Amino acid sequence: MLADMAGRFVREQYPIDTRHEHAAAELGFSRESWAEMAELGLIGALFREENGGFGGTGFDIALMFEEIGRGLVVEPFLANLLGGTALAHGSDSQKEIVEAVIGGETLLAFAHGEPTGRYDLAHVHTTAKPTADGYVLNGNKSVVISGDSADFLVVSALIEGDQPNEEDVTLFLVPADQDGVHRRGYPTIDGYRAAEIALKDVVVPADAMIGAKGQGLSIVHDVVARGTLAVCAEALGAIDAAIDLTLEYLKTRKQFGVPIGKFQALQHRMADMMTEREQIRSGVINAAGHLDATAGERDWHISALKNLVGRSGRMIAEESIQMHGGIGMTWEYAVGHYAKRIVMIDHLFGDVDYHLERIIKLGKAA
Amino acid sequence: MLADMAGRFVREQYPIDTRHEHAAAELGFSRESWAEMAELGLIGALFREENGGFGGTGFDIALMFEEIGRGLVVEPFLANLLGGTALAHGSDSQKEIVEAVIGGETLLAFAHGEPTGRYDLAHVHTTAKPTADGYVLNGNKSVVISGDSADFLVVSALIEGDQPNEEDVTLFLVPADQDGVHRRGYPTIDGYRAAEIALKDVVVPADAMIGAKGQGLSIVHDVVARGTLAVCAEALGAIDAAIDLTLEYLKTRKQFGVPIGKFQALQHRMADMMTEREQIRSGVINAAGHLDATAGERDWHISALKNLVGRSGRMIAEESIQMHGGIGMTWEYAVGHYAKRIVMIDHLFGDVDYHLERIIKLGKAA
Amino acid sequence: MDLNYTAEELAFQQEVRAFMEEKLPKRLADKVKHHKRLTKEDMVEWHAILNSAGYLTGHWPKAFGGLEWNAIERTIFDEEMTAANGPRQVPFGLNMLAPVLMAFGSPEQQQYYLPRIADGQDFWCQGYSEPGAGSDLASLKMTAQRDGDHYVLNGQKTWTTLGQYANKIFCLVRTNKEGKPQEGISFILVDMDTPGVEVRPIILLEGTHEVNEVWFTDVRVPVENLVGEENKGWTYAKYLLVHERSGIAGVGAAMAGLSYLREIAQDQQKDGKPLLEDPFFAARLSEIEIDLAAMRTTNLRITQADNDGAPPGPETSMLKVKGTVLRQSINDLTRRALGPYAMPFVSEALDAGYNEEPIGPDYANPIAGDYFNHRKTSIYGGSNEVQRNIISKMMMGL
Amino acid sequence: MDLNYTAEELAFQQEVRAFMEEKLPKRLADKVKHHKRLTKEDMVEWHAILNSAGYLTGHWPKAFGGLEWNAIERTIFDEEMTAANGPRQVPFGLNMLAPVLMAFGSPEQQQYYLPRIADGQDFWCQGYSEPGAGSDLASLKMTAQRDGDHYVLNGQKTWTTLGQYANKIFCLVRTNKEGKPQEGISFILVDMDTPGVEVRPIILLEGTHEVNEVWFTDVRVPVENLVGEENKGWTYAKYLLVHERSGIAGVGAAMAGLSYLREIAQDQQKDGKPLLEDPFFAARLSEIEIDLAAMRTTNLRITQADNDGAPPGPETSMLKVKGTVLRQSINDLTRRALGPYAMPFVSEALDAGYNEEPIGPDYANPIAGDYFNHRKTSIYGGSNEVQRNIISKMMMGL
Repeated sequence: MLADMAGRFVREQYPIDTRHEHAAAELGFSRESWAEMAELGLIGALFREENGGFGGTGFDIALMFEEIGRGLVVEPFLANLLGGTALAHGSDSQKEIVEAVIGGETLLAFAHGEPTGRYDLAHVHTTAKPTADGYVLNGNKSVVISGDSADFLVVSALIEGDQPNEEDVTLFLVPADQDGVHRRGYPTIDGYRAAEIALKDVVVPADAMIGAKGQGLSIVHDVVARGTLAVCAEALGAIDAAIDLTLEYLKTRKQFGVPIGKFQALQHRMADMMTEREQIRSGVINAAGHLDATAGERDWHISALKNLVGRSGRMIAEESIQMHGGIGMTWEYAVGHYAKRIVMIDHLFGDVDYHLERIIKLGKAA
Repeated sequence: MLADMAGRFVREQYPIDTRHEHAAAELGFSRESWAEMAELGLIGALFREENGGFGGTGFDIALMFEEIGRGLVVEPFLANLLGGTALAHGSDSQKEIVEAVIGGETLLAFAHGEPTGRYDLAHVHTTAKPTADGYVLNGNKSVVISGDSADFLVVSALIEGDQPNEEDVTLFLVPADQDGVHRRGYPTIDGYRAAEIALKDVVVPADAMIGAKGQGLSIVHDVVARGTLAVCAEALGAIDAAIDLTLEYLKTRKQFGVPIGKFQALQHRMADMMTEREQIRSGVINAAGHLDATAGERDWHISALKNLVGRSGRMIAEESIQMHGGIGMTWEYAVGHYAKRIVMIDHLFGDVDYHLERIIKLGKAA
Repeated sequence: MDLNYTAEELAFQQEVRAFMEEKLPKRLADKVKHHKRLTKEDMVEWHAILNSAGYLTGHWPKAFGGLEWNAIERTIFDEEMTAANGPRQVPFGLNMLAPVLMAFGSPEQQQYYLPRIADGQDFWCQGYSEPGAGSDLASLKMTAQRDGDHYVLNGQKTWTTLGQYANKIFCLVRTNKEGKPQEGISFILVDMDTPGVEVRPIILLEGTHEVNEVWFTDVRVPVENLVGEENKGWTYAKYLLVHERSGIAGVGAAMAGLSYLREIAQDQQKDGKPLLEDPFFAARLSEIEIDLAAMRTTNLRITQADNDGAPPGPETSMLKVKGTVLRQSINDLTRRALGPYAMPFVSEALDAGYNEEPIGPDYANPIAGDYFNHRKTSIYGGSNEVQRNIISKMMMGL
Repeated sequence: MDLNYTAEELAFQQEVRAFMEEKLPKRLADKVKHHKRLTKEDMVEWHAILNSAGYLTGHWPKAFGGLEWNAIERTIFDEEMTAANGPRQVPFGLNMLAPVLMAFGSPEQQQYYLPRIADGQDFWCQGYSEPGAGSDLASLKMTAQRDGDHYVLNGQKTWTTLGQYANKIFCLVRTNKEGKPQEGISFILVDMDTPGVEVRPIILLEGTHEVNEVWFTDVRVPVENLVGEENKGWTYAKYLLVHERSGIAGVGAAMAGLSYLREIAQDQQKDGKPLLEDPFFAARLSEIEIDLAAMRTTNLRITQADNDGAPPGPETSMLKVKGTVLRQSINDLTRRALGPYAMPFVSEALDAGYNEEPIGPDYANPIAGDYFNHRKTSIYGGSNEVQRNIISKMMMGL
């Protein structure tokens, strides 16, 4: 239902030019549009009722992000899904923030990755030094999606002590305007926003902790599983759009007097693209259906999907441009923007090789 | 010159039916044909003058084996190249055997691989126990090419002692009818012959040793480099033949009233096949040109070639069958036999992955 | 978007699983798992076992003695049977001729032939392809000329799978040379014992005898053997091709093949460790697993749509292409897993009663042959090229 | 089959290498290596440096002031220059127009234009493609109508690379609408300052301005600017396309790109070790290296054949396809090497004078954009589809 509404919103009120306008604005998106989406309940679709939402299952997330992908929506759904999912593991007052997120008033970002960590989720060098009534955070967070516009940051840090290890990773909620938080926002190649964030002696109270001490990594895995499903579904939406544009182009563009869609070499490649799209759709269904299964099953299906999207998504993105020829290379025509999003999703939450390695470690399919 | 002669011999006197007859004979090849080839100097083309031959460079070997591949020649060129190359490192009386090989009178086989060794050249579990005036050999040799028809075997063994290691690998020349040599010959899927060989208390004199004690592995590397170049050139010849047959088929076979070669999807795949063939040809040239370079350079180019043949050769073999449709699946039509040879060459001297790993270990191209 | 099985479906799955455990003879399962050759007797035996539980004709309508399985039940059955290494049913009578007879055959034909398919009295083969015709059925040349109460058949069929075992063959024949080429085709049933029918083996590239040429010289067939109307055979042929789509993805076979490959790769050693632990090998295997997990769902989605009554679309062609590519990649990786032992090939060792020591590991002998043999899967039943034509044309509307 | 360089060729290689070490400004090499944007001034500066040694026109005949390099010398020069991260020459005047003028231009045209190309007075661009025409040049629509001593040009060109910097453009125009479409085409030289010429930027998908539309409205061009004969332009255009084949494989660029990728992968860390040591990454890199080593030889073989006077064949198309696929795979792997830092993209940072701290590693910013930008290479200059058509048609004779 909400996904249908999202679909209509995208089709009717979010043409590609509007999208580019939003992306080019100072914030990198439109506050008005975000408020409207909140009003329609689209943000709430990402969260469970217990957190003030109206959805939150794997299928809710997948369907919503398919539409987001179809519209190349730049409003910060992903960052708020990540941040909100983390806060749902927190205290009652932290959960209240999720409600404000759902209402569109408050913006979150998930500040977990660090400069040399690549895709390793356990790589946390940011430290949290215990004080009498809280912690002092120090460290650097990299490529924080929508980090420049967030009101609050969910920050992972290692609580200092004797030989701190993965089991000391803990999450903290940090107001983005807090003293010592230095943000440098920038655009991404595909039209979104991210930020480098330096934390220098950032003082937070004890109740800034999300969940329990040392629970950080397990929350991160939950957050990232949802985020990965979301961006894969987003890729599927973008793939649908890219294939639709390409099909239309093949039917209308003529060369030597016939539509180029009559050329069998293109037909056969198109057939493979469409087949792979169905495979990705199946992967999204599998991952969505296992989002609340055991961690092992969930991660197998999530990694299988991400690998598939990385492999076949790239093929579809590249082929969509290639079949368009020169026009596909231009900013003015939409297909290139879809292609950029599809390919850059490979750089979120681990690329093809990262997930293939993870599949190997997890062993055979559940 | 000799390669031209070989080419003419194959074209004029070695049609595919003759080849099948030879393969189906008890020996797995024709003694008469082998004698004729020796007479023409074709065996001598594989060896240097100092060993009684008339060639022996990388290019000599490559050109000869291209023709062997084009004719799917089942006579034991490969086994005798391997055995003869090993003996060329040996004593004068052993080198005399090379001359008998060149004359077509004596047959050799290279008995190096062992049952669980896969492609690891250093995997030698066969033992040589020193006695007063020689050695006693014990062990099992697997998939010895042309091992059932050979008069002499070149056998690798580990000389027994304190913690024997790779540096104790040594080669021995063993008459195939020696007491304790048990051979079980069999056909291979692509129409050639090989044997499992068990050595049980095989007594050999001290002068059966080829080269010096502990020199075994370095000789093996020379032998295998030549053998690998040879089978890759053979694959190139078979690829030429398979592509020629496929081109001819595309031109003559009609569907819905037009030659199927008019279908663009097939044209484009054919274009890729022909491009990859040129790449393989270049790889053969590179490897042939570096056969006598430093071991590092030689092995880089040999492994690059073998990986390329494994990857692209398989693609060409499979596509050749596919484009022929049903007829390509039949014994009666030649293309399937070429395809079998091309693909099975992946199982000789290390497959695609073995050589990719080796390239990684060797570092970047010289 | 719920793809979980219902309680009834899960119960059926358990029932089939239990049946396979109890009734599938180990001797047959071993042959299938180890890619040994099945004899005609093996096939007949397995059909009889399946028939004893009604499973053989489970997908037939109740009116014809079936259990009226829907597409999901049929998928469950196929997956369970294949995963247990049960031999695949011989499809020619059961899944190809039977639906045509049910839809277009006379009551007499239905009453006579259908029970004989179920109880194994008849072993059918298929007379569709002709030399030089390939995917282009409309160009077929074999003729049937009316002569009193008989048709007189002349011509040649080819690629007739298991024709050497069959006692019956259904044929497409030309009864009219005028008009559009597809308008003069008829569908006719032929007893292989009729004088003038000759079966000649075609040996496949790896040495197997599976397919045949069937030659017809003045073969007299009673007119009652015509199915439906004269010159309407093209319609029946298309019906057959579209109707026989269950199991086209080969999910069960792929799962069984992959699990066998895992066993082999666990046994094979590379540098002192199981090959399965080699990163490159594991990567290739895992990519196949990922694709297969997705294809299993793609297959269920399409099957579900079929169950819901949607007309067959280009999705079936997608399953054919992806399914063959996947199974061929399993065959390919299995071949590679063997290392040098992929080369030895002792044909006799594939037959029952061969007792000599295997060359190398006992699973090695048939593997390379299988790899070559299964290149056929992307060629027959409408080549992957034809399938890609269908996909793009139906979806692009060009 | 000897592919080793001769002593003379090796000496020439050394000479070029020394030149690059001495004369290539570090500032320019750094820009090229780090994929920064080159300004018009950068290009002009580099042309002047090359021209000072005669290298700019090294491949021109001596009669026109060149060094008459053969194909091998030219290949050596290209490889050395590209490997040293020298900017590629701007080809439009140098390698495209110049050969046409030498073959078909009047003595006056040769004497006037060729020196101006060499010394940088003219910056040429190309007016070939039109909207909707793509690879199908014969369908071009831009017209040139004779009016006394002038032609009056009307129409539009597109994909005009570096048109924003050029002061001259050579155009294919239609001078006759009768007869076969390719028979009414002429080849004409236009001053971009002429009233009625308007250049409009086309922004590429990753935000770069490289190509343009050029609009012509009643542009009056003196008749002396016609090259060769009226209505013979198709012949000259084909000559140009066939003639400009040197360097089509892009071996030098691929080698430079691969070596830069190695540097990056050595710097990038994965689980505490250089990414270069990761087996999957190393495997992808090594496959590219293997293909490139083979392609380098393929290129030399074809160049050698060219040197030996063999007519250009489908091999050139093979080089184009394989070359673009390889270079694109290097772009792709470089993008992957960066991990999350492939995403940030600060366009201003590609221009000279940008002094802020880089986001992430200093090499990261242009990489993803380059990957997308270089998708063009399989599209322009005859798309890879057109090249595959050529290969198969010429080799199959169909």
